[in-house]
Order: sequence, then structure tokens, then C-alpha cells
Amino acid sequence: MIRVQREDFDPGAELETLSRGNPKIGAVASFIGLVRAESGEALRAMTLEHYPGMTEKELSLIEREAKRRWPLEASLIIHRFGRLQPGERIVLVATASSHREAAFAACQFLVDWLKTKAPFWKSEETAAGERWVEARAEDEEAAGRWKAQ
Amino acid sequence: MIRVQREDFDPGAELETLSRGNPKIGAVASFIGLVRAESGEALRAMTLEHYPGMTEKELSLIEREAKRRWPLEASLIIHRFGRLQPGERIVLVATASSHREAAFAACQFLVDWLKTKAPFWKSEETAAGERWVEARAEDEEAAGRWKAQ
Amino acid sequence: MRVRYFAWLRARIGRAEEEIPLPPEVGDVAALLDWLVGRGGSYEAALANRGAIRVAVNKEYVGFSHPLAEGDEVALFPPVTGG
Amino acid sequence: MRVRYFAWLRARIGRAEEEIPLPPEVGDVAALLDWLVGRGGSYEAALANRGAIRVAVNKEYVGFSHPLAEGDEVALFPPVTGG
Repeated sequence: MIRVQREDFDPGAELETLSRGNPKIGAVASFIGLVRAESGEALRAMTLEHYPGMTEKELSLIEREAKRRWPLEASLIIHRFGRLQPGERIVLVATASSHREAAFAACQFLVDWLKTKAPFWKSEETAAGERWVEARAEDEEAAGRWKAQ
Repeated sequence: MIRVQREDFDPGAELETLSRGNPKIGAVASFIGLVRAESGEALRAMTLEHYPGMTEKELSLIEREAKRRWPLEASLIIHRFGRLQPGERIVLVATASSHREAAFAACQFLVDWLKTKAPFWKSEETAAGERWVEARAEDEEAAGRWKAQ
Repeated sequence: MRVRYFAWLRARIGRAEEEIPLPPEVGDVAALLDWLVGRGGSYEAALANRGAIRVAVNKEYVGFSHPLAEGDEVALFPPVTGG
Repeated sequence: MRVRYFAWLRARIGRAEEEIPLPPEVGDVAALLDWLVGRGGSYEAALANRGAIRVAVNKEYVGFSHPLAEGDEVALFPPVTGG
């Protein structure tokens, strides 16, 4: 399941909903991304811009690809947009499977692909002003790991 | 942090506590293990026996090793013992770091090592009676991956 | 054709989107970029480094050789930084 | 010396723990296993397959060649299955 929203989410409630009532689920892996307060200079806030319509489309494609590669019983991606304070949650990715191997691998895959494919852009506000976050080469490499499969 | 307990835990509250107030944390990876209802025959319940004293000792060693290998800001292992129903939570492993790579790797490492080192034993109740779960060769292999590092 | 700009491309160009009747010489994305650069000013500055530009047509990633048709929604943006 | 049994070893032997004064011929874990098997009955049956037995002395994993001393807590159990 995919959700793109401005408001915060409740990780405990989301994880509970993800696995409830499916007796095949033995493993739930999850990832929460948070706004760090530091990026060289003290961060005052971060704004996430996105491309409505394309975001949901890309996240659905990514989720479908994970389900094709691993035997998942359920999965969830929630990604926020708008202005966020340090410490706030940005993203939740969760996967549920019978065994942990599939849950872990799919969760990591989803996060890696999301980082390089989902149309979100971060700008940071510090005392020095506002600036757009640059894409990390490591993120391209991390996503590249999954290409051969 | 390590907790070995009979009672259930609240994953949302635990994850919130893990990352709250530390501005360096940008990534929280977690794993929840649940009692599956199926294992060939329908499962009625599962009982987890453990070795009090040694369990805490081993889990602390495993956690210390993860902190030696990766730059973690926080980590948590909660493992339950006693009689559990299908669908109930067994274990929570969570790791927090500045970046996701360390959080994911450390979380997976903790779960893999815990599975082969922490002195817990499962017995399953089905219509056919009670039987001890056998160790999975895959778990030994999964833990073996981390030995070279 | 609707052209949309995101992140620092939007900020540098100074607008989020615009309607552009498909010029006859613009057959693909690369030609659209040339055409926009030909406007000079903020367009030329924002679109100078093509290696930093990603493109979607009708909300799907495409390469610079992707053909364009009247009615398409073309989006230009820098590499993504979400998650 | 206190000897503790867990999981199916406990169930087969029929007790969770016992006090055993260290026999003079028992210098290490392997010798203790021999000595216990020598009791016959449920001990012999439970401890027959040594490849299925893991050992901790004073709550730390050890191998079969680990020396034993009076006052040690020795635990015998099958491979773990938690998590």
C-alpha cells in the first residue's frame, strides 16, 4: 500500500495494521526515515517537494517490483511532503513475510529504489539560508545493487 | 538496550523512545518476529523456554558487537518468553543511526546472531501434540555471513 | 504541451509550469531542451548542465531521445532526494 | 557442580537441573557427557547424539574440551531456536 501525505503517521499503528489477521506473517521489517538536525550547519527545517501523481505512480511500480521479487504478504510505503522540523518522520517502509530474509531484503530494496526513483526533492533551511539537497552518489550505488536481479 | 520479558511490548512506543531527542538519528530499522499460525499443521500455541541470566548476557554481547561494527546511535532488543498464541509478537530488534546503511545492516546482523546465539528454544503445540522446533540450517548460514567481518 | 519544473529547476526558471504549443522543430526531449535554452536568461542558466536534468513524460521517466507529442505533460527536474 | 538441562534435553532427562559433586575422572565437558551417559536410561538416550548438544559453562558458550571445576554451572541444551 502507498500513501503520500503532508501529515505525520503512527508507526506502531501502521505496523500493527500491516500484519494483523494474516496467519502467514512471521516477520515484519521496517524503516523510518527522520529529519536529522545536523547537516554541516544546524538545520532549522526541511521542505519536501514532490510531483503529485507521478509520486504515487512510481511508488506503486516500486512496490509491485518488490512483490515480484520476494514472497511478501504485505507492504507499506508512507512518504510525507511539505515542511518538516528536525526529528520529524519523513518516510515509513514496511514489509511482511513468512520469513525474515524476504522481509529484510524487500524493505531494503524499497528504500533504496525509493531514494533514487520517487520524485521527491528536499530543501534545507539553515542560518545560512535555504539550499537544495544534492543527490548522493551512494544512493545510486545502493539502488544499483538490485539491478542485476 | 536489552529486555527479556514474558509480557508483550508496544513497537510504536519503543521505536519512538529509541530515536527521540537524538538529533543525529536519520534512520531507524526494525524487525518484529511474530508467531505464525502455520507450520505444516495448524499451530495452537508456542512456548519459548530460555536460560535466564545467560540470555541477557548473550544479547548484550551481540548488541555490543553490533555497536563495534556500525556507527549506531541506539539499539534495542526485546525478546519474550513463555506461552504465545499465533499472531503474537516474539521479538523486536531496532537500530538507529545517522544513515540507513548502518541501521539496516546492524538490524539484520542482530537478528541473525540472536537466532543462532541467544539461548531460546521453541516448542509448538498442534493437534498432533507438542514438539520442539528444530534449528534451521539457513539460520546458521545467515549468521555465518557476518563472521568474516 | 504542458511543461513542469521541480525543485531548483523550478526555482531558477522562476515558474512551476507553463503551456507551450509544441514547436514544429521539437520532436523529442533533447530538442525541447535546446528550444528552451534558446530562450536565454533563466532558462539557459537553469538548463545548462544536462547531466543534472531528469525527465518524465506523462509522469513516467524517459530518456532525452523520447519523442514528444501535443498534449504531453513534460516534467524537468534534478535527481530525486526523497526518503 | 550444578548441571542444567534445557528444551528437549530437559524433557528427555526428566529434570531441569541437579547438583553433581565433580567426579574425579571428569576433567572437561566431554568427560562429563561420558559420565552422564554412563548412568544409562534417559541420560544415555538424551545424550546419545553429541552433535545435537551445545554447552555453556557459567553462562558462556564453551566447547567439549572446556575444563570443569567444582562450583561451575554447566548447561546442556540443543541448538537454539529463538527469534
